[in-house]
Amino acid sequence: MIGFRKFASQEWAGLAAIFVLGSALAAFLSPSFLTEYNIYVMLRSASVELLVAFSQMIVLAIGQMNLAVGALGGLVAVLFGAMLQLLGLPLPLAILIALLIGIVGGFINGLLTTRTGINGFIITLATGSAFTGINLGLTESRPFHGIPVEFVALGDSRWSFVPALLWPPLIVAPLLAIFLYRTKSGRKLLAVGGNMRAAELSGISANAMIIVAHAISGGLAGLAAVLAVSQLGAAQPEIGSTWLLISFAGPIIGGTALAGGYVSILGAMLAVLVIALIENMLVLMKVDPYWVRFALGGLVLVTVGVNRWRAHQMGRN
Amino acid sequence: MKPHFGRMSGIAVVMGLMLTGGAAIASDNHIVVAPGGPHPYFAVWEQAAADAQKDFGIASVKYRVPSDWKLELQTELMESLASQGVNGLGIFPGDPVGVNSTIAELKTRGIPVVTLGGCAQDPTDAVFCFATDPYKTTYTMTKALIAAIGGKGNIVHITGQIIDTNTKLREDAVQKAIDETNGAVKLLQTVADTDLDPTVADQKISALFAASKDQIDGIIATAHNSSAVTAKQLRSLGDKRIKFIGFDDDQAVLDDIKDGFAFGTYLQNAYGQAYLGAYALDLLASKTCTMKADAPWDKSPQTVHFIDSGVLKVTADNLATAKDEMKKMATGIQSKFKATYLNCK
Amino acid sequence: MRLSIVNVSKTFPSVKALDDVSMEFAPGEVHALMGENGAGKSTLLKIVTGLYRPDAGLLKLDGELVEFFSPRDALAAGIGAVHQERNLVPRFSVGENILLEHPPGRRGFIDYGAIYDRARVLLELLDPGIDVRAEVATLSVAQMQIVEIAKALSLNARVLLLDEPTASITDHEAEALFKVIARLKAEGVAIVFVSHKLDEVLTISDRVTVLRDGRVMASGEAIAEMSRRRLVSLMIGREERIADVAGGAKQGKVALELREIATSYGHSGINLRLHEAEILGLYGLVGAGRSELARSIIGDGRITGGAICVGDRPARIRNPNEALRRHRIGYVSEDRKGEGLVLSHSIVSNIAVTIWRRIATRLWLIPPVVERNAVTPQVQRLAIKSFSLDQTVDTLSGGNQQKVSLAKWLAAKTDILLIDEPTVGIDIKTKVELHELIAQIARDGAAVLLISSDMAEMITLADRILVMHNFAVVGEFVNDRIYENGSEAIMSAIHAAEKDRKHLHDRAAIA
Amino acid sequence: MSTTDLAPTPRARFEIAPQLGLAIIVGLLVVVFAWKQPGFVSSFNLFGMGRSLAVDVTVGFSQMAVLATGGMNLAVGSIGVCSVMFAGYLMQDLGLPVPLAFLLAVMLGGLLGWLNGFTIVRSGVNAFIVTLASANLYSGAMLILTKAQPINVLPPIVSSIGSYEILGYASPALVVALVIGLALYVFYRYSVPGKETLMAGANARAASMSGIAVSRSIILAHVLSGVLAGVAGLMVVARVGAAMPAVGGEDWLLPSFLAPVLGGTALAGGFVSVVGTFLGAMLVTVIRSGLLFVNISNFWLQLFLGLFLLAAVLAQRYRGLFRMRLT
Repeated sequence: MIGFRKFASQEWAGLAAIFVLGSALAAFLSPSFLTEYNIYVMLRSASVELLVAFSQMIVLAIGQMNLAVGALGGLVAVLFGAMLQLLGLPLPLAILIALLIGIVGGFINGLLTTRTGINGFIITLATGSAFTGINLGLTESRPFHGIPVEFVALGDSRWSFVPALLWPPLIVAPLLAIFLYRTKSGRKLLAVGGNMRAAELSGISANAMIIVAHAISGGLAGLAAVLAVSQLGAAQPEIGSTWLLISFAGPIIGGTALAGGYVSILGAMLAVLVIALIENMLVLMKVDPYWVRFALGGLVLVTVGVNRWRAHQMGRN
Repeated sequence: MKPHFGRMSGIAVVMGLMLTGGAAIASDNHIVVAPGGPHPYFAVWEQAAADAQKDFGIASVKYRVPSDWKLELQTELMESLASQGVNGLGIFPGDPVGVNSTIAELKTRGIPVVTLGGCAQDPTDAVFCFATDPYKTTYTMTKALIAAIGGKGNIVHITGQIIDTNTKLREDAVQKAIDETNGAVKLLQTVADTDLDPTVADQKISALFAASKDQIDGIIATAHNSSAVTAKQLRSLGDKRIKFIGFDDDQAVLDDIKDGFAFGTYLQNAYGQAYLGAYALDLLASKTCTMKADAPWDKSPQTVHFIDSGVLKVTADNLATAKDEMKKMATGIQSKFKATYLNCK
Repeated sequence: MRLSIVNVSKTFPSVKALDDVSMEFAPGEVHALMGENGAGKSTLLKIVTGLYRPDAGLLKLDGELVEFFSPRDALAAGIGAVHQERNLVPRFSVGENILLEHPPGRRGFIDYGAIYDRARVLLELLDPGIDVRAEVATLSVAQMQIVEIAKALSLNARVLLLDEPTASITDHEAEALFKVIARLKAEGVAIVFVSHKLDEVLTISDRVTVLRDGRVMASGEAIAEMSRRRLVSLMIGREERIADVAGGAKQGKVALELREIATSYGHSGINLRLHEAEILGLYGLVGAGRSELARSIIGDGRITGGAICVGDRPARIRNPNEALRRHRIGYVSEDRKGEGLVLSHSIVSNIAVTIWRRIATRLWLIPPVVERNAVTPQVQRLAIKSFSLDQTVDTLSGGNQQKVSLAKWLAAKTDILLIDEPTVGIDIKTKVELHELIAQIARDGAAVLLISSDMAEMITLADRILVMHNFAVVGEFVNDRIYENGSEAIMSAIHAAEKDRKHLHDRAAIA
Repeated sequence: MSTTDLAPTPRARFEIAPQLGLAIIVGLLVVVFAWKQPGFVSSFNLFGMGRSLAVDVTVGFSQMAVLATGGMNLAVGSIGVCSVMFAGYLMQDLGLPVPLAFLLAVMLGGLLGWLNGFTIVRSGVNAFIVTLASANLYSGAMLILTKAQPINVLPPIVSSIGSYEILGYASPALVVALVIGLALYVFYRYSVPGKETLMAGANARAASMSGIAVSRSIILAHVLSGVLAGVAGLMVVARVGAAMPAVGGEDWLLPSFLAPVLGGTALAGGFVSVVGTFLGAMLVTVIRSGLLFVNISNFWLQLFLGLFLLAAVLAQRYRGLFRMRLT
């Protein structure tokens, strides 16, 4: 019982329970849910979203927002495609440069934020528009198809129900956890988000941490973009255009504080998985397309409500 | 970039016109063709505009793109162009209903507007619509798919954004074709909202396959990105049993046809739309021609002033010759257009 | 290390905060820095810790010129500080907060074991009851203050600045702190101590420097040669005045009565009767449950048993809004920055907030002139110093902020006023003013419940005193305003309660 | 005690002062564009700009109303489209007179806003998540009920309002937006509920302890936000002469934040700038429209929009007039 109470007191416990119960319900309602292939499909869809959620989460950690996550992702995706198709760069080099572009994009966001003292919200709104602009200017909205076959095949490959695409977020998650919970730099970053004044009085350079957070965010958005290219088999300029909401929904439903200073990596992962589960169920249950949005909203509300109820119950005891 | 089908066929049309002695009336009109937002489908419009300018001796034919798929941005572009002194405007409507008030305003300012690639919903002041008929095309595509799966089985319809009015037309068309089989063919599922972000499309389509790939006999996709993503998915599934009919000319779809993963696709006459649109607008703006009141309009659920720009069914059989057929179709419409639809001085 | 401040000046757009100030803090000494609110102490501390740069003058450490461009520089030079503002990261553990400046670990990784071990050692000196692994956000205000002190101690600073370190901690904890200070002094640390508690200063300091209006009034004089009276007159520029609050106003009808009240905070069996024109003191140590009781009365905490009567009618107060509008009860919070004031809003708004509804026209609009006219009398009565009523409250000094948080309730003219720790961190002059004001409020007929941990304040002001301990009322007596009698009565009530509890505890242990 | 011994800088007395920089930048841009392309200040273009400005401003106000409480409303666009379709339904299917239909549609906006506020206050879940879910619920319900079909046989008066030109330059929608702006200015500056909302947004604890019913303020803010979203939707209805399901939705999300935040409204709550929101929307409209006049190759437009925006914000910052209210 003590073990259970300890589990239930965790912020992510509600989401974990919802995920398990939701999966059970889905398995009951649709025989195809628990097939190896379907689980693979669901996890594969969640892979990119997990990285997108992490990308936003690290900026939320310092109490800011990154509205350029999707725009930067789209830019990295098409530049990655261009490197492969137009320049014919070898794949590992192209991936490396793509990640670097992401980091540099994030770095620019961070630098502009700290140098001007203007809130990251406005800066990333403007740079987001600029990133999208470069994307459109380069591609004229046409995708690059010259992606090496083996890279596309990698995006489709799996081991049992575990898609290859899930590995990057699965590797990034513990790295992020180690960074944020175990390293001095990570703690400084969270301290800046928790109480910037206190952090500065303790000799932490808030500006450096803000730049680091944005750079990591950019790197993760870039990684997400590379994964998306592998997943889609083409460098589509539209990649990233709908990342904004999931990027916030994941961390925030997962318990990350909007005000900064606290993140829940496991919570964000579970929130993304719950959303992927809901979306998967909507297709599996053959929900009428006109009902899809309504059902999505309702299920998100139920999820949040149950999680809230759990927190309330814990608080009362 | 790999050459686009549309562009190739466009150049072919120009060649054809030159051979048949296409009209070269010098005019000082400024014509603009504008899609609803950035989309790969319209890429060939740029070339078509340049060709039209050259071939018909128009002062300028420009291709302007709103920076995003928002009706508001297209409206602003149209208003701005009017202030900049444009003489004729060919647009792909950002919204079939929403563009009408702006078209009406442009008309009162003496600027003729035609809709290209997609129609404005009647009542409208657009002079005519030169486009693929979404209802008819989808109906034809579904019939073709039903034939391909042998007249019975389960099919799935993958379509674009649900708030796009044409989506409903396409759904109705699919339903009609299925109803005509008297129950031999069943619509297993409709998956919508797959045209905007390919990642979302990928997620929905892969979930669809996970749920019921064994029950699916045929798939019809009725939007550009929906089609591209379905093609990619079928290839990675390695399934040649499912018959797939796509839409437009995304490289993934064409490759699938070649390798047997897709049954076929329907190409729209994208180049022809902009090319002929510019030609007609020039004539209308010069006030030398007016539309015939009793022109032989095609039928469309959206407007009575409809001219079918035609679609070309492409399967493995005619993949190689598709561009020639496209050329024939486009020249056919172009050569007859003036005589059929216009009264000229 | 010897810290010398040489001819330092600092001017803000509106005021000269420091005017050619020089002083010296020697190793192995506790040096009190005294002065009224606004005298320039905080500005001086901010210069020494690298937050501000002086306009003129210089700083020397052991005779060598130093320049601080940021707090990091000051820290590196060995200057540590406990600031007045909370400088903790709420979602970090106690231990991590204490060692935030230089967490132990290797190669960029943090060693939590070492953090907790070291933090525990530091906390053991001050308050062993605080769990080093607890999240700071879950601590009480007093515990946070202890953590701040521990944090400063962790620096092993050679110069340690303590700005009001005892403002919100219990006497017991303060004594522990003084022991630590004595030890640091023996180790040769230069300690700068800022406090408004004169007795404390006189007990633990070796030297004192007094600032008034940005100028040095007395520089590093030995405390032994300084009398309390002289110190006060140096600070305020004249003789100290004791508030004239002699009771004697007749007690009126019962305004508020609690019968066997129990709350969700854990109070039980609380009985209390508050009369019109009376100041009822609620004395107790920090953590006795006084503020929580006041909150429960105005509906900010749940009442789980018993009955409240306002006037002669039973009342169910669900929130502070109902308390004000329906029952005319106001609460002056002890946490003035968190609950008492909206710092980013103007003085006018902060005072008029309670009467907006009353002064609004029929269309629910408030003409600025009307608002201003309603506020001005309170501002004048309290002598709130500002150059514009539109100034935001965060630009005011602490004393003036406290006046604003009181002024809104004066403006509201509530029948019942619950006042919680009105003079914490307030200078002597303002303190006397506030005392007189509270007495005046009662004389004008309001029922005042005064919560304070300051025994002298309690005995000066209260007509009757209730003693609270462990969320229960353990004693009640009529205050004759003679300090010895009052303190005797209070202490014996608390001791009796302690003994009772221990007795119960022992019995429970035997059973 | 003295945190700061005396105020280093007194806050400007008039809300307009910090927005001066923004006004100057907007003015400069207009001059530059007009100089490069006289067509930019032609009556038709000014009219068109004013009309889209009106929608942007109202959408910005709708978001601002909730930002005042320190929350966010991600359902602005969804509420807008619900009002739009409801108005269309009332006029076309029920044949109600236009003013009544508009009134009821705006009331629906208020009701949906109330539902948001009520849920937030009662559940204690933050506004971000609640409105994220309700955005899907509202537009989902709209899709179910309308099957995404536009309603385009409206009384002709509707579209003639949209194309009516006051003195050849101004659209009635712009006048409505200005009136709303004025009303909001008075609301936040001089009215009891407005002032209480700002206090509750700045420090909910302190406001509650001062006797303000914070929950009521939050609900009121959401109702106001819903009403304004509805009004913005109706502006579009008048503009296009039809009720379409493609109005609003996620298209309004970023613009709704852009105007107030550019104008100096605090994301943290407790401070709004009505004038700033107006100017913020104006800045975006002017840049967007101006770029259409300057010869920039199609697909690079978005890049220049971003760069211009960035430059404008930096210039404002440089002038020292951009206030850091955004934490």
